Amino acid sequence: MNVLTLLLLGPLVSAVLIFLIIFLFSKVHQSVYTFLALLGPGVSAFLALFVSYYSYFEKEVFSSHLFTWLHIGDFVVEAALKADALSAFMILFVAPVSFLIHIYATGYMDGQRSYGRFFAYFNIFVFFMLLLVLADNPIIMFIGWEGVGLTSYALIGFYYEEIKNTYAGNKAFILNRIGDFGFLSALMLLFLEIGSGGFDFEHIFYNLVQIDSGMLSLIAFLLFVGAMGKSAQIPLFVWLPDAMAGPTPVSALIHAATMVTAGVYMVARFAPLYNLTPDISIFIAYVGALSALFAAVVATREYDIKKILAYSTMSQLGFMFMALGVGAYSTALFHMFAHAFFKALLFMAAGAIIAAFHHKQDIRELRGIQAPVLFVMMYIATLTITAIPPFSAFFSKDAIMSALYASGHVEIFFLAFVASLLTAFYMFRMVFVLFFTREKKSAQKSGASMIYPMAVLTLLSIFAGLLNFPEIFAGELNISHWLGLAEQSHKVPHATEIILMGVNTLFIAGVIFYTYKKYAYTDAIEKENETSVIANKFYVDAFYHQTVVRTLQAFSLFFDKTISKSLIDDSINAMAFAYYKIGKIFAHAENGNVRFYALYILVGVVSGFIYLYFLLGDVV
Amino acid sequence: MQNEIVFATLAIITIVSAIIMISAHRPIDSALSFIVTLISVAALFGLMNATFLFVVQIIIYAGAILSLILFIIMFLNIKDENLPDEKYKNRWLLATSLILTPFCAILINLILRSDIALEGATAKNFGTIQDVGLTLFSKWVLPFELVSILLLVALIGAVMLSKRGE
Amino acid sequence: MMLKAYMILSIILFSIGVVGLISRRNIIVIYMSIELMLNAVNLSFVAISADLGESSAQVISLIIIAITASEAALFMSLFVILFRNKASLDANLFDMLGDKK
Amino acid sequence: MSTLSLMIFLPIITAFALFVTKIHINIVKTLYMIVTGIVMYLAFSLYVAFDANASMQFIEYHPWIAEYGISYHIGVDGVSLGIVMMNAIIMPLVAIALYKQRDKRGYWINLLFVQGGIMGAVLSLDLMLFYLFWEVMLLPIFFMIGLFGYGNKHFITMKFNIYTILGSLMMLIGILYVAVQYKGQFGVYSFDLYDLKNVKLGARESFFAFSGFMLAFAIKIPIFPFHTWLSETYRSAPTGAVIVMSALMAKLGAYAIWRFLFTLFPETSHALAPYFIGIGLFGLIYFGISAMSQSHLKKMFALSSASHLSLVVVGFFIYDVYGLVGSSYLIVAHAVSSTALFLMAGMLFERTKTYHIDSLGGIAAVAPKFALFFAFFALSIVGVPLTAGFVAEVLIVLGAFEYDIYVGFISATTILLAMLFMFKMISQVLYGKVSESAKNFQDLRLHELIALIPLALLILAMGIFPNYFIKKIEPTAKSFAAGKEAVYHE
Repeated sequence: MNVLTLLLLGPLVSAVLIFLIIFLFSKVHQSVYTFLALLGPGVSAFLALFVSYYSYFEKEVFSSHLFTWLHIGDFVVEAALKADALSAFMILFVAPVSFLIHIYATGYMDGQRSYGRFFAYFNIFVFFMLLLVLADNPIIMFIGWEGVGLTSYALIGFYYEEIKNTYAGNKAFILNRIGDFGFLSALMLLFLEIGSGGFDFEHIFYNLVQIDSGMLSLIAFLLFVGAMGKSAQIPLFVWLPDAMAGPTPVSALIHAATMVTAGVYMVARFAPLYNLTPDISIFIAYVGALSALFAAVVATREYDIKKILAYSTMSQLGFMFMALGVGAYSTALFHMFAHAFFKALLFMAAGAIIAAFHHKQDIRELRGIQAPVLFVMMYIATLTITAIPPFSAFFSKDAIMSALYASGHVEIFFLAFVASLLTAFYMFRMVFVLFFTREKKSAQKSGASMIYPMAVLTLLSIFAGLLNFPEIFAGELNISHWLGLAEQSHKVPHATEIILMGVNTLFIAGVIFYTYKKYAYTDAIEKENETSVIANKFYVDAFYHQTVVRTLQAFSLFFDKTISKSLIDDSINAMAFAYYKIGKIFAHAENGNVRFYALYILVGVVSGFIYLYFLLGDVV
Repeated sequence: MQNEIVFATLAIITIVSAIIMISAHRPIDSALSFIVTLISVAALFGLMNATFLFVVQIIIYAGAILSLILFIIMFLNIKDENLPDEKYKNRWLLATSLILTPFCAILINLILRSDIALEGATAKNFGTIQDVGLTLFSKWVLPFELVSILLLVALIGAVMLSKRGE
Repeated sequence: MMLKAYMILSIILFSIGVVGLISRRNIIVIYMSIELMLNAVNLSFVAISADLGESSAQVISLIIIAITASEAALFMSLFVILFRNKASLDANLFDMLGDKK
Repeated sequence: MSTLSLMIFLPIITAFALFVTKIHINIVKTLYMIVTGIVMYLAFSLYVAFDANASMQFIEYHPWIAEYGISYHIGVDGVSLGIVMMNAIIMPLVAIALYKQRDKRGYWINLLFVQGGIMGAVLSLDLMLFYLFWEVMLLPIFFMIGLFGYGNKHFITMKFNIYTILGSLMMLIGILYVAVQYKGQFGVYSFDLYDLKNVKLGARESFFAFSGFMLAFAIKIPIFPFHTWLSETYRSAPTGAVIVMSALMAKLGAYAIWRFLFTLFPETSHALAPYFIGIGLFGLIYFGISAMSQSHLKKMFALSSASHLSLVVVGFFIYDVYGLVGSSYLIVAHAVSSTALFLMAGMLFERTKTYHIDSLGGIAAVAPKFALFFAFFALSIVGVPLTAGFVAEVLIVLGAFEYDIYVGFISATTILLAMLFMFKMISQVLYGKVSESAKNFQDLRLHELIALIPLALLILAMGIFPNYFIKKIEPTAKSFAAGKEAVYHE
């Protein structure tokens, strides 16, 4: 069996088996589920490493043709998989991180009622994610794309007894689908323009030049709308904070490491297209910058530990899009790579804290937690995300900053700079509030199945940067060479780069110091104003609710009650009623009285007479 | 000239009495004025030399049928409360007359415009019993016999109807 | 002969008969209106007959009168029955053809 | 007797036989199962024998009323094959699912009758024959709602029937008009579709005849603004009748547009296509938004069906291969999904005695299997990937984009609209706190599972391996599209 096929189907088979067991047997020992749940992703992770290894060292391209999905006229969609460098790079972290989070989840979900169901969904999610990454043509990619949205819906609403959670799931899927609307439209247009020449990625990129620039911009824009939805960028971001309603492993896997990065992957995948549309690319950069800044600002007044992390995810995704926008694709992907590890780690640590504290999530209630291992891991992850050398994100974020600087869009660079300072502020705010307190609370110990994956991720967060060591540190930018994307290289002199790094790091250190003064061992957090504009997230949710939701409801009522009921149905009924009334009038005339009948005859005869007279009057 | 004057008088009497007949409230008044109408129609027959019909009209109509009506009216002992309450009688009469006016007008107009008056010579024995009798028993024997059957049937029917009511 | 005059008179009488027939609710008057209409027709027949010097029309009139007589007999018995049943001469009471009852 | 005739007349004759004899209800049900089973077997053998490279096949022709050129002329092609299969598959499954609930002989007899009627209408290639079956399939619905319905059923069934019969009458006038014109031009009467398409009509005449037909189909589908009978009727109708109406009869209306209107009046259809695409798109959005404020489960599904059928109409009027194949596919996909959903709504009602979304909730906690299936079918209506609806929607949207880019964008909103209400409904019905009415909710019984699992598998199979199914439709669409070229370039 083909490697890729096996890699893809592993999680699916696991999921199907779990579903069957749930369906057929009422009581099964939890270990059966655990075994099945880990089997599929385990195989996938192993094969992913294998594939990446060969891709990286041997430049091997794996591919697998499953079957012809659709063949009508020119519209040929092959269900085919292909692991070129980009895909291999993606699965390099998607599959192993998924596997690690699965292990973590076996500890986190231990003993919960819907243990099996959870892992069934989880495995289906991994399947769709792999399909999205490995697909060789955009339609199959779209299937994976929608599939991850769907499973994330199921997982966000996993604790369905609380209906708010399912609404959060609905919100996520609806906003994702707005993005999908753009994505699908873009694909259709793309097909109509060049689809007859083959609709896999290779042929598409080969034929791109045939499209005129206006249409190309439209397609690029619509594709990016899809990415906005999936990667929670302005204006389609509101689902991501709410999506934290799901179990923490879900947040770690879906809303940090994999699904939300799909948008970045997609833009990178369509790099040849975006290279032809500089306007849209810059637009992407702006959206990314605004999203990064917005999320960072909102996170400074957030108290829910998971929501802080959610906003930080959005912010980091903004950084990636900035890089994509200026054409530094591999830099963005590198940041995504690093992000997958440290963000998963952050979520897992947060989840461990939450689990240890009876599922409280407010950092003010979680203050003073005593968990040295968690503290160390979280501290390292926080240092990573704030881009302190020598952790991995330092290299990736620095690469982004210098790319932005080099691209000449100073305003974007400035926004990114502010956002990165704010990142330091809110992340350390969280850490200081959680751990740096006078009174201490003891917590339950986290299980081994939770700690070990986190340990692995901690190591990866620290050392992942080595993979794309920049040139100034005598690195070789291995990822860039491996991926070989058509980049617009913005090179800055080494001196400038070093100055940038230094200034950046200094400012960040300053911010950390300020944060320490403000939050560590103080109760500043208790005094913060919860009614400010920032704490209310700039009223974006309320605005959407008022404009979109209310409008739709009003329209719905208007259509249903006014137009359908009053206007159309009532007029149809009125027609029937009018017949009834007219019938009544005639029935009244037919009163059984012969002399009335005579009257009608008379009227008829007289009218006939008059008519005939005037008709024939001249003749007679 | 003399004929014209007589005709005009009779015509006016006929019309007036007919109008009284249809507009009188009580049936007895109607019946009495109807007798006047019938007799003047009979007189008009006479004016046209249809002497036999003149006689028949007076005997059968004015004599037999009208007396039958009067007899019934008295027999039934009709009181005012038995009469229909014709509140809108006059309006009805007016409305129907209005409806009929064009009908009349058109017919009269057509007659005036037509050339039907042949003014042919009237035979000497026109309208006499002999004349009518000859025609009746030569050309019209079969209808005549049928009428007799009809009369018989009507007789039996009348008897049966009255009987069933009891 | 003044055929046209007779014809016009006949029309007027006929119309009066129709008016009576339709407007009145008293069945005896209705009956008499019908008789009036028949008389009007008779009048026109006789007038034409006199005008043409042809007596066939008079025979028809005769037959009409005979029919009227038989009709009168039936009508009278009908009056009796109806009056006995409803104690009224109102034609509106006899509306069994309608769908109201 | 050939397969097709057998599929038409076996149910009808059985229904008659059951109608005149008075036998025990269990025997009636068993006979129903046997007959629908045979029909299903025949349908599968037809599917296997169907030549994927040809368009119209299994043609059967017998003169019937030769004097007026009315003949018994039936045949099947790729598009009608889908509806035939649906009809054959759904009927026995409905019976399995409702096996315990319905103990009236009339219910089953009517269902058999309607199955034959629909088969006949789908397969007939003679306009008179078509009209006959079109009316035949209506009557059982009349009786089913009148006898076994809920609420204000007498008024509603009268309204529905008068409404649809009015439409049919217009169609009859159209049929007769075209036939008379044929007589005038060719000297003999004929009601055969392939004869009548040679009739040359002026633009005005053609328009009026077209309108007559279209009115009948528009009411049956229904497209805006002929939809107002829909929600009330679905609400009052018993489950079996709703399934027949939404899954089969409404589809038949859309199918008939393609089969008859496009064949008889190609120029007029083409000239009017923009208007109908507009109406269809408007209906798509209108019904989708209307459904959002519904609190009655069946009314919501009714409007959702209407929304999807508007999309089918758009697909047909787009007039190309993608639109046609997509619409045909959507007909089948939606038939399966809506059958399952209405069945489950019926089960829901049977258990909780309510259709009101507000008074439901928390079913997932007490009946996980029910919740799983319910959510799955609702999602398949929404058209998520790996379900059949997704394939169909992609194709229709593709066709729409090819037709016009704005039409494409509007039809792409279909992936948004359905989910807006479906997801809210799912949340309120399945999730949240366990409501009073759902406390003693019994999970799916075995016979219900037996009915639902094939439908679910079919949806998945059609979503994952669409090519296998579409191969059967494609030649028909191709030959049609070739005809379209001729029309375009005349």
